Amino acid sequence: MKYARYVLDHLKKDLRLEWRSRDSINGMLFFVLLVVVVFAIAFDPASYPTMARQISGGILWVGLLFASMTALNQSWTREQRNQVLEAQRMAPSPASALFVGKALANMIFVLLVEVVLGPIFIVFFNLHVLGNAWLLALILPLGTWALVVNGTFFAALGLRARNRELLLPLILLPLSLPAVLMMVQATSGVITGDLDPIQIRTWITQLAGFDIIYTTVCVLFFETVLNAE
Amino acid sequence: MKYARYVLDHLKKDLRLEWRSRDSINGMLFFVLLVVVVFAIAFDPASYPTMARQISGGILWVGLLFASMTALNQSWTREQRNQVLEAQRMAPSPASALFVGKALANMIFVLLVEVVLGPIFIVFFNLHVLGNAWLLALILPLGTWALVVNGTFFAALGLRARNRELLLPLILLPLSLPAVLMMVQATSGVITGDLDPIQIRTWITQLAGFDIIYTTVCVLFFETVLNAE
Amino acid sequence: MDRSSIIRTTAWLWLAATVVVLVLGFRQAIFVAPMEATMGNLQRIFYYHVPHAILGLVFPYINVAASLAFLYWRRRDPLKALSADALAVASAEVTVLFAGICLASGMLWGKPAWGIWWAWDARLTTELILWLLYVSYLLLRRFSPTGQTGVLSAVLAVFAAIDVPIIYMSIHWWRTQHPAPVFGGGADSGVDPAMMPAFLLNLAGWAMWGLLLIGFRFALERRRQLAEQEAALLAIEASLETPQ
Amino acid sequence: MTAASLDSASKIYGTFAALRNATATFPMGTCTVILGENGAGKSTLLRIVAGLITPSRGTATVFGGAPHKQRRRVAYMSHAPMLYDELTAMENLKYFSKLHRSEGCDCAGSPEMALRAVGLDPTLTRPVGQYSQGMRQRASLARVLQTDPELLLLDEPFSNLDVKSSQHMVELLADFRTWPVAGGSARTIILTTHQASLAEPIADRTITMRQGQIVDTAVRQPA
Amino acid sequence: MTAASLDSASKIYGTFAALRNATATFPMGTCTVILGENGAGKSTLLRIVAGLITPSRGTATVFGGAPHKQRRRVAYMSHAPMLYDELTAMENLKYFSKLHRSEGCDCAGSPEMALRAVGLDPTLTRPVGQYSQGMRQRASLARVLQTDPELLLLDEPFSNLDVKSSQHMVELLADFRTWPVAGGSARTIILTTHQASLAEPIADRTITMRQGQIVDTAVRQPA
Ligand code: HEM
Ligand SMILES: Nc1ncnc2c1ncn2[C@@H]1O[C@H](COP(=O)(O)OP(=O)(O)OP(=O)(O)O)[C@@H](O)[C@H]1O
Ligand SMILES: Nc1ncnc2c1ncn2[C@@H]1O[C@H](COP(=O)(O)OP(=O)(O)OP(=O)(O)O)[C@@H](O)[C@H]1O
Ligand SMILES: [Mg+2]
Ligand SMILES: [Mg+2]
Repeated sequence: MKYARYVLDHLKKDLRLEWRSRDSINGMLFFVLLVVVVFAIAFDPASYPTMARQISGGILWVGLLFASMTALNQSWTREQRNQVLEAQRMAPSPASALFVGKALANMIFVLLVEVVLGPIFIVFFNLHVLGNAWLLALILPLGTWALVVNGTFFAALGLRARNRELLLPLILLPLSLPAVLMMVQATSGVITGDLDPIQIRTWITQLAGFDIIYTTVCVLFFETVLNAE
Repeated sequence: MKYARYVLDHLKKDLRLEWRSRDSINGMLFFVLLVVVVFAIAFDPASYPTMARQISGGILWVGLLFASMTALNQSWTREQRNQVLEAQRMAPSPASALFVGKALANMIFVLLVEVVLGPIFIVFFNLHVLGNAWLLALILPLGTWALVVNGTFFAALGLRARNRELLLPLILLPLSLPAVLMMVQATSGVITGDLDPIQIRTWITQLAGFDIIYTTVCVLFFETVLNAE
Repeated sequence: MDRSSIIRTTAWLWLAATVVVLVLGFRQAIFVAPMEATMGNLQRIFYYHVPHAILGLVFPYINVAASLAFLYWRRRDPLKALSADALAVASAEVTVLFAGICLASGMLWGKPAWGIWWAWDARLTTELILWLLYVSYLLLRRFSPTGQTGVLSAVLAVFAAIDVPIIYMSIHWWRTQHPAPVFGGGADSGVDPAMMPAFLLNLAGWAMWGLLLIGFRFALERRRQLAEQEAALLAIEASLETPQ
Repeated sequence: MTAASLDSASKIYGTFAALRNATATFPMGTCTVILGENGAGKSTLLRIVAGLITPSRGTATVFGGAPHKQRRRVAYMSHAPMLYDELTAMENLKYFSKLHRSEGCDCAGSPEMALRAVGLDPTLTRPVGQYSQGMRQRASLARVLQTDPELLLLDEPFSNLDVKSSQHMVELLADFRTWPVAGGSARTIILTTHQASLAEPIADRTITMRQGQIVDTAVRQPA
Repeated sequence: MTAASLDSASKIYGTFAALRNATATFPMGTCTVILGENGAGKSTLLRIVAGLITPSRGTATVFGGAPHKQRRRVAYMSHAPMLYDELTAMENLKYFSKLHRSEGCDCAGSPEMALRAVGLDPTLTRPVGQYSQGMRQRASLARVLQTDPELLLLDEPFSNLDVKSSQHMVELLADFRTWPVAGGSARTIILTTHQASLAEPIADRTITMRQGQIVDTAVRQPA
């Protein structure tokens, strides 16, 4: 119970910081839009509509991956400026509450981005979802959490490294590859309507499993990472 | 002549800094590699070889674009740490020499990455270049310079901004979209062998024009940006 | 009459004229102009879509002219530079607005005409990139540190203005789904003369509207700048009274 | 009773020993000033006591336990302000006081009081990022004071402060030592500084360091 | 002859006046110490003279021209070390001296000499990032001294320095003023500090600032 209150404090603080600057989320929205445009120009979905459908799942997730990586890096930079992080380390509240609060805040941001992005994406890539579109409402949050929880963790891990910004993708990408595979397969499956529901179910279950396992591990090890020297 | 010596000084300094830490280049390499892998997983090039050929140009450039953006941001961070940048501003040497030196250093890094990446890319996507492969030796440097020169400039422009890391892509991407279009079209044209040589020539000429125009403008305006305020 | 009331009267007169022209244009476009052969009434979006497209390409040049003026006056005459900066913001915002309306009306048109909202063809891509460029301009203005906003955004404006023709050139050879240029195109180009009055009226009306918006936004920005200066002056003067 | 003690603690960075074989005790209720040249290892020592770094060799003990187990009773203030630039001083302090909230009481002093004590206006709406160096230093002090610590670690609290503010800060610290403590124990302060004269009024003991070693420990006789 | 002068210069950040209507002249060959509380606007004044920021109102003149046109003759040292963390002190200094190289001569003093003068070992292979605060401060001073400036601007050169080092630095500055100048003019120093007593030996004039204003200018009679 007290733990939840700590988490809430951290979450509120993060949301407030974000609200103060606000433009970081605007920037992220615009960034994702740009990524979609870049991909569209690079891959030319208009001339190959079936191909567009096949690769759109991949493009969506790769775009979100890049966008959220930038945001994740940012979110810890704030803590590091002025060595606030040391104040956090000196605080008696459980370290993992800080982590959970921040992961939740990040999750909220990325979900917001997705809500705005979805329609644009569908329009730009001229997609008709052939499968059961509702499933996407399950796949997107699960996939996002998979990215966000690991991303928040490893952004913290890389905090004191010299090339922080570059380090995060380097650790996060290989680690998330299985999750990316699941998300992309499930999403493409829904969009193309090619996969049968059972297979999609399998992907989703696996994704949920991935989320649970990694969330547990992250929470368990966060204190160690925070106090690593 | 003296200008060239200043440029050389700056270039040497940047190369030495990079050599000391070396992480920017390693990071970039690994990052691009990962992007290739993620795309390979997301798009499954083995099962659709023609599609792989069609989209490989796009993937290559998208990967390089994102990798170099991270590295470009970094390259000015070094100057800003400890306020070295103010020492640079106080120096009597021409400001644009600093810019040219850094752009050249970045160019060298990205080219190095491309040299290593090229073969890997070909293997992963199982590509046979159907057109005149030698043209790539022209397209790659031209395209890279287009990214690097604007990137270096706008990374400097965003230096003192609040959301530095986010700002660079936001400005650079829209501005470079035409160049990205040219690079991708030319590269895909060579790889698929679909475009006739005259068209490819046109793209290349345009790319060169883009490079020349923007290099000039960057050099002209760099001092203004450095001493903005 | 003092200067501000002259300006105010002019603005009201201008607004009235704009409304008149737009209403006339609306009548022409919807009720008078002949129905198009293949698309039917749908084609009437044309009278709104094309003027916005054309104007969206004109305003960026106001923006770059103002930005260059700003850079020139920055050290020589800071007060003039501030006005130039205000004009630059105003025109950039109106550019975003007009390009946005062009995009939106085009998409509304495209859905029934082509069956899809969006296609990656040269015209559409061009317009989208234009819009993106000026959105990024506005974002830069918000992100940049106080005191440097003017300079940084002016430099970006120059880059963006150079980019606009490049986009047009580079995408010219791309596959296209969008109607070929009607004006000044090939031999069989040109619209039915009966459509001309509707088109010209709308073009004029929206141009006047756009200029009015720019003027209004300019005045607003000037007012903000003046208020800021005022506050700063107050800050200085307040301190001068404190005993030394 | 000792508040903190080091037992032949060393800290080695790569091949460089920032702290060598330091043995020291900080009795409860005393105020110790650590002096020394630049690079003598003062900050390193302080950070070890704070539990932010662990000694490479030897041990550190705070209130009889490992330093990082005593977070509730220890506060540390470093060169940097350790506050969020985007929030106001008040918001910063409130946030950190929440992190310190314990079982029963809402305790941990009120942020307003702490801000007033250091001479900042609690209603200031400017974010900390726009404060001047000295104002930040004060806000930072308020942050550590409000948690009502029994052991207070200050790393160069007077650098960047003008003389008047420094003296004010010293008075504040002297006052702080008289605040009553729940457990009946006394408050301990360890601070580093280059301006020994400033800290004089409250210093009970001075430790002098040179090149990572403690070369001198002097106890001031009560006057 | 005046080395630098401010003519009712103000600097406004948003709606906050960091410097208000400051008028001052810094005659050639003098050493001026700027005193004042935290946030008084000392650093702001110095940065205006350095040409790093332009006054919002009023003008600044250095050697009869705009401040940012005089880069070759002016050197500025701020709180921060202004050196590359990854390079050694020697490499840093060499690089900056190259940026100052002028037409004929290779001039601009030798980096070795400058490092020796501030008491650092030129052969040290540790990168600057691993120096302690005080060592960095010295390396930073060496950086500005080696360019042989006619106008030297120092922002709190003694903060973070232990007393001995500070005194050494003052001596060094006194010595620096006696170095011969090519043009026959004399060397000018402007520095800010909170430790007025330290700077006493070389101060010809003191300027006191409060809340962005110059409230007092005192000229010391040659003893
Ligand atoms: C999002 C979709 C669209 C965008 C961004 C767009 C953009 C533009 C632009 C920029 C122009 C001005 C070109 C110039 O003056 O050179 C234009 C003109 C025009 N558009 Fe669109 N358009 C879109 C959709 C459509 C659709 C769906 C149609 C009709 C089927 C259409 C028909 C026209 C016509 C007839 C012109 C006049 C051509 C000319 O006079 O040059 N547009 N559009
Ligand atoms: N992370 C680190 N890596 C390598 N060396 C370090 C590190 N931190 C400190 N040092 C070295 O340890 C020594 C002691 O550093 P410390 O910061 O404790 O000195 P200090 O007494 O606080 O000096 P100052 O008065 O300048 O703050 C210095 O020589 C410094 O170079
Ligand atoms: N970039 C900025 N934006 C807003 N306010 C600023 C900025 N830089 C300085 N200030 C404000 O200007 C005032 C003067 O700052 P300045 O750094 O000149 O003070 P100072 O005299 O050097 O103080 P200190 O002794 O603490 O270094 C301060 O109140 C500070 O908050
Ligand atoms: Mg220290
Ligand atoms: Mg200062």
